[in-house]
Amino acid sequence: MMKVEAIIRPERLGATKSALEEKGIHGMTVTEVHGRGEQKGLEFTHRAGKFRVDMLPKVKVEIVVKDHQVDVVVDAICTSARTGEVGDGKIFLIPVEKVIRVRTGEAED
Amino acid sequence: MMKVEAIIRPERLGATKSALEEKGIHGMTVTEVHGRGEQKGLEFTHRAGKFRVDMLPKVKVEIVVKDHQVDVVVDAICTSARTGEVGDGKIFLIPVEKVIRVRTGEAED
Amino acid sequence: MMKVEAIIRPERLGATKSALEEKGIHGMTVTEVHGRGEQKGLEFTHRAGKFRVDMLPKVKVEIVVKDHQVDVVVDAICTSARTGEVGDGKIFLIPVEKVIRVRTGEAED
Amino acid sequence: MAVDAGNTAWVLISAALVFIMTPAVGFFYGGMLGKKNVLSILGQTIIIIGMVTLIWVTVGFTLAFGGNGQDLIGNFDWIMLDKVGIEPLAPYDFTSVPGILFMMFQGMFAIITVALIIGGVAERMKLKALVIFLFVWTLAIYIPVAHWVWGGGWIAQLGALDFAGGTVVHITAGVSVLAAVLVLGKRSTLSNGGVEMAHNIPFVVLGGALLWIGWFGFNGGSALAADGIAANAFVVTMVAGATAAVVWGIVSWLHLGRPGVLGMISGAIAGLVAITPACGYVNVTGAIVIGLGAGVFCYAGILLKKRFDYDDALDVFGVHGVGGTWGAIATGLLATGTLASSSQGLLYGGGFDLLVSQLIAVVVVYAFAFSVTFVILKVMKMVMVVRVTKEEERIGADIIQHGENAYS
Amino acid sequence: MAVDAGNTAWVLISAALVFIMTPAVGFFYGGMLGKKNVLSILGQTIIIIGMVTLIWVTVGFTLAFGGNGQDLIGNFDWIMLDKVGIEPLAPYDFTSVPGILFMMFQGMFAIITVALIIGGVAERMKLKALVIFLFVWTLAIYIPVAHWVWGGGWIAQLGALDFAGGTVVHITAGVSVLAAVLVLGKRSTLSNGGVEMAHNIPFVVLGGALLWIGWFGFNGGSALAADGIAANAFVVTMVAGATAAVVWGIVSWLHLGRPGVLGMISGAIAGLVAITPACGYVNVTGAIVIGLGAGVFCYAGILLKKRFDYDDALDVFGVHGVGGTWGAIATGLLATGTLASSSQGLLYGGGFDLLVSQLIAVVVVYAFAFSVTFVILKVMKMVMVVRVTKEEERIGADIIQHGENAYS
Amino acid sequence: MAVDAGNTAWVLISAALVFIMTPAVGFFYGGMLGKKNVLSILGQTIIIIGMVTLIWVTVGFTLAFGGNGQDLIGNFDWIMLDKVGIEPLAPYDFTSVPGILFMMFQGMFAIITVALIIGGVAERMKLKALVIFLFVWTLAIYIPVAHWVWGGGWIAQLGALDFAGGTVVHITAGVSVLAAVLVLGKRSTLSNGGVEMAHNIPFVVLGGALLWIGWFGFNGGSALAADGIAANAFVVTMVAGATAAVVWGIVSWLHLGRPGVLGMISGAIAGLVAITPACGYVNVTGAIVIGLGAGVFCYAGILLKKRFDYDDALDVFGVHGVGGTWGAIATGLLATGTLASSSQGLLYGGGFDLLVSQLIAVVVVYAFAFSVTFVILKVMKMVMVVRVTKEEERIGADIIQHGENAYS
Ligand SMILES: Nc1ncnc2c1ncn2[C@@H]1O[C@H](COP(=O)(O)OP(=O)(O)O)[C@@H](O)[C@H]1O
Ligand SMILES: Nc1ncnc2c1ncn2[C@@H]1O[C@H](COP(=O)(O)OP(=O)(O)O)[C@@H](O)[C@H]1O
Ligand SMILES: Nc1ncnc2c1ncn2[C@@H]1O[C@H](COP(=O)(O)OP(=O)(O)O)[C@@H](O)[C@H]1O
Repeated sequence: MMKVEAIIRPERLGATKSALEEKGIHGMTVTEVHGRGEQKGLEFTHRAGKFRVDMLPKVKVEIVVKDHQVDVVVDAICTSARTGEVGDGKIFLIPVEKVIRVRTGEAED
Repeated sequence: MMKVEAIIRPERLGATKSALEEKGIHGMTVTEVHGRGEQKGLEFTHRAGKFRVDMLPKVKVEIVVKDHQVDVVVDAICTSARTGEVGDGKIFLIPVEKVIRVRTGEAED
Repeated sequence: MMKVEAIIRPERLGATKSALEEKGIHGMTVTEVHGRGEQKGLEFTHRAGKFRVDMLPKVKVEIVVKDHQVDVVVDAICTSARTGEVGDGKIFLIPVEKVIRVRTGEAED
Repeated sequence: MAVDAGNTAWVLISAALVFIMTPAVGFFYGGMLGKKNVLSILGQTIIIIGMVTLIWVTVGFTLAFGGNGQDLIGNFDWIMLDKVGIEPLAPYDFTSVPGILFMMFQGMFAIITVALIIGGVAERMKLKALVIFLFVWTLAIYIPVAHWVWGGGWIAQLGALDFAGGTVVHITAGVSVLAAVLVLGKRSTLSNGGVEMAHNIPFVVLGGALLWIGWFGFNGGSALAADGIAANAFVVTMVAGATAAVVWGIVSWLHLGRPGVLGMISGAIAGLVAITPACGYVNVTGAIVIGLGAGVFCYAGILLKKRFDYDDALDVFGVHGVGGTWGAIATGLLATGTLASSSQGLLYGGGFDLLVSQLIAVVVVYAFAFSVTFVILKVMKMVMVVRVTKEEERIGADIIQHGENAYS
Repeated sequence: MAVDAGNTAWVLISAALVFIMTPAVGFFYGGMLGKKNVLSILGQTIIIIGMVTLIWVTVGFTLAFGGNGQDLIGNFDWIMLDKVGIEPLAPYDFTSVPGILFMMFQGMFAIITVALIIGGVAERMKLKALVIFLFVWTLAIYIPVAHWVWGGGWIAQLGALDFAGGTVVHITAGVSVLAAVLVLGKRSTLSNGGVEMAHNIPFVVLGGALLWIGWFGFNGGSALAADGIAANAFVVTMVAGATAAVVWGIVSWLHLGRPGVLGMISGAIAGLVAITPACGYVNVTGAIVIGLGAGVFCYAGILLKKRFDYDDALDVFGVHGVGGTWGAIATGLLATGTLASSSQGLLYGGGFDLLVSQLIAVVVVYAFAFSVTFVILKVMKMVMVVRVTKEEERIGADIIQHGENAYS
Repeated sequence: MAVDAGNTAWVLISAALVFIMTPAVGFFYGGMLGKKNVLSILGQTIIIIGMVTLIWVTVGFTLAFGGNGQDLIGNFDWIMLDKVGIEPLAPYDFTSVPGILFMMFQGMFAIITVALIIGGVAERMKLKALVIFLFVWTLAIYIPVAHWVWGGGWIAQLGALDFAGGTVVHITAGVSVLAAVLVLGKRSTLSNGGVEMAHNIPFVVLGGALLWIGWFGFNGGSALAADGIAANAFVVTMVAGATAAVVWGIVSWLHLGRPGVLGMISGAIAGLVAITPACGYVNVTGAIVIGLGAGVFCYAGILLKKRFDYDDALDVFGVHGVGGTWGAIATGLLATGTLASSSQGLLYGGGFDLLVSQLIAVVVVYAFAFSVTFVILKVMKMVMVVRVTKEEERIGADIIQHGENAYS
């Protein structure tokens, strides 16, 4: 199994969920995170001036799938989460040794 | 070492912590997440109607342990976090190459 | 590639970011978490008494880097996030199979 | 009449209480939205306070309250508050409060009415377009209708009753939102079937609680004196709000199996809306009936939205439009004739006279508010960009329009 | 006496200030709970506002304030507010405010008293059971005690003093919570040794601040006139709250090494509770003494809970029970005899008379509130399910009872 | 003069409104800080309410308002409120409100003034040092200046006007912050270039809204009667706040491309500050001018901080110092001579007399507040530890000083 860990823009989460659903991928875990990368932050207004925030709100989507589904998932995310501007995010593929379902205790490798 | 990454119901966190403690497992990191899986969401009330939320609050518990402790941890979580209803969650086992303690800089594989 | 996953004190995040920047490491993802380990919690005041909270606020910093950069990153974090008191945190090294950039779809192993 | 300290004290504090209703609406609405749009609502309430105050002290007050007796609109006698001073102001000097205070008390009503609208059109208009729309709306709709009802215009002459603004405030706002959302269209996030949970229900309750206390000034202060009429208005306000909150809870318990907190506080607001036109004329029994009707009708009013598939984001029509209408009609049914007016409602032996006047006022204001709002926005759409882009909608108004995040 | 505008203005605004105390309690309590139970508290405050208002205007007011001179309970002369109108209402017409306003001002006290209880029994009762309990409690405990003290009942005849409700409001609520938690038992989450941090201390401070401003109407308005007695009540209220906040901070600094913010705002509330019965009778020196005692005794009152191991979730007994008791006794010590009553306290030369009357009133109300609450809940437990399940407790009342999340 | 119910009602409620401004400042400031320092601000407001109340009723009131006619400081005639009772208090008995209420209304001003300071020195002082500093500050700066202006001291004799506290409240607080941050130095987190986002802008707006409603009592209540002057003060307060909010929005739109919500609410506060000294003397036209100036000058005042690189955390000097100064000067320009004083401003035909008096008052109070604050803190630094450590600064005052987390 593989964990597909995608850091994307919060406003693209809805589209990404839909795109995955179309591919039959339903299970996922979402975390609110802050990140920075190539994107050099965003300007915010203060009472009388601007300031730059370098850590921007992102959303981490974690999807654990069988190895053969990885490409489908990655493609779906890339297409749906993309805006083409810097800051679209990254996907990390992390090997998972085993998955256990808490309700039943059954395991899958 | 192995990272045991469990996504469980928030209301089972207390019981899970106790169960792990009984097995002598103390260190852990907890994150508030939202997830979906088999569980088809939950109905919430609105002013005048209901709506379904498909991403439900879950808690992610991460415990990094030596390989031989993994089974104990998984068992403890499965038993303590289980309600038997859909939505109990998943455990992912992820290999960890090395663990470093920030305070001392010492490493453990 | 390797994911360096560091759990550190929130108040050391600023210093850690600076230290990494000095080493040319810019990309990272940060999550607010709660954790416990050797540190036996902290005492808080209530209206008329104290209570102990065993899960303390920590910050998880995730940095995915090429394998040869891992040591630099680990060193930078250890030095900058250290206070020498219990509770400084842990760093976990987790293998990453592939990294994909959402904006372009290009992958790196 | 000379200035009376007791009455002035009450109108002073009532004006302050009505003031707080506008930020309160900001919390009531803002809490119901997602957390990326809450600041935009709060910011709009501040802008409205500023803009409408300036309109009011320059030309608004004189156009609404000047020329008492003229059918359609006031005059410029009091432009820039000329002659409006610290003495009671004829022909409103029955109030025994300083003219400038009478002016400001009425101005607070203009502000809150405009603020009600932003909940309906939320999450889709460009800030600049919204400000222009509300500016024109104040002049073209609020001020004329205020004149008709309170400035001695044709509705006042007709004998229709509206103690504290069922028609002037709630119907104008509610119906205009209906017209506006038809012109503007739905939010794109909504069209995708996205449902957004209220991001902070405690803020909704906070806003609702502040609205409720503000309403005591709104309705009680409309007596313009600290007398028995003010006391009666205060009490029936309390009773109608309380009744409607309970009724809403029961209705949703029956309908959904559970009473939501968001629902019950909305029910309270519905009851407060409905009692507004009636509070100078009905007794506590009347207030219970009005609260009961408000709970049922406004609940149904919100369901209308799904049925007819328009996007009145925070149900300004469902709560204020429907509630204001019910209150205006109920006044024609339940006015006792022994309080602030001798006109009696149908159920109190007054026959159909009052009821018919009430209905005429309601129908004409519906038609007026709807059509003028429709035209304003249609014209605006032709000459400027009125809506934000889909991408901006997704990112949220707080970042896009204000460059701020509510929480960090 | 004819209606006086100045006094009416003050009682109108005081009634509004007491109104806001109920949502304020919601924030004060709700912020102290975890975030999965905050809405349930806020929702309960709305339900209580609705339910108690309806009880009050139908039978409550007449049972509490009717039949002045009857020992134990009022009569039905003013049922459905019959004869309660916009003129002052004999025999309460010394107040020179409209009868209907006097009725509502007193009704606000009933509401807030009932709302105090929910903090003690929080996080364990089924909503339906809670509503039934509070309904019966209002009729069986609040209304009789209000009659005894303010409606010309036996405590009034005895000569015991309770200006704004130390006995009627705070002791009844505090003692009833003690009885209730004994019958209900502890929260299961608590029995597991779980400690829950306050989820939003700023909300606690917000609630506390709104309570404080509301208390000016509660105590000051109880003069039922805008006169020197009202002014004195206002000032001693401020001073007692201020003193107790500081004292609490110092006590916890000595005890814990740090003054908590939760503690200091609770200290302020303790001081406000304690001054309530006394505020029409004591001067500023008395207020400082009362504040000092409140800070110390209520701090100790909270520690009692650990000692005796009952689960009064938000310390309603520790703060309101203990504070109200101290205030009632302190009135017997510190009444100057020169303000709203000529009875002097022990330390002002009045001998033991007043003190003994105060003690009798306190003891009887303790016994009455405790035993009646105990019986009500014991009976309820026999005929219906009163508590939520452990699983529901863990999931939290917001989802279980209301189907809502406070934040998203 | 005998006690008048109408005037007393208004001053009672005004005192309550000024009271709420102190917790309101807590939310206004606390929301602007990071979430690890919000409780410390809220806690400090509670401590200040407690401490200043106790100072005021013991020695503060008599030192500020006693000895009317003495140039520099009052006397001890009313120590422990001796002779201050429920009758009007000579020589302030023109107010027809109970002496004890006059005392408390003035006391509320002392509290809020001290509370303003904490926003400037936020996030760096040890709590114990802060409390000592504010204690001394109240006695050494607030009380003398209040005497000079309102207690019949030399500024009053000079003929300078300060209706509700531009000099006494806003200039003393703003200038003292300037001196304090020079002595204390910058926050270490700031020196590292760290910018902290406001953690809860809705709280800032909530605080701002409560400040605004409080200001109606602050300015309107300063008439000490419910009369035309109070009404005028109320109205110009509204207009100046509204104007400055809009102007700030426009300025930041021009400057930054977007109007921030934090900015607009700050603009409102700036306008309210600036109208404070003037509100008894100027008309609505004057208020618009003052609001306009406030929006521009205070915006610039905040920019000063960057230019001169001092760390006035929440711009107490930029908003209160600059706004108060502008208001004091504007009074010398715009006083009509037809309201609470017959002195006319330069633009209303009064020549330079008033303007010069205003300038003298401003300059002397600047020098006094700055130098005394400077000395107090310099001395404190020599005898005790005044600042927290860098590590404590990073962890945040909530945990370090109070052992609490605001949210969980
Ligand atoms: N090396 C990295 N390690 C961990 N997270 C990263 C890394 N690089 C980027 N990210 C995450 O991805 C997000 C988007 O990255 P960014 O470089 O801004 O986008 P893009 O790749 O489109 O230029 C960042 O905000 C951060 O959360
Ligand atoms: N494939 C997956 N990838 C990542 N997280 C998942 C996946 N499947 C389930 N989860 C997480 O586990 C939680 C519980 O899963 P669910 O399928 O509802 O429970 P159950 O396994 O008891 O039926 C989900 O809310 C989600 O957070
Ligand atoms: N075995 C573990 N698995 C997961 N997280 C851990 C583990 N041990 C420690 N942590 C995380 O690291 C944080 C710091 O650990 P702690 O043991 O208190 O520090 P130190 O190593 O300096 O003594 C904890 O709060 C927790 O979040």
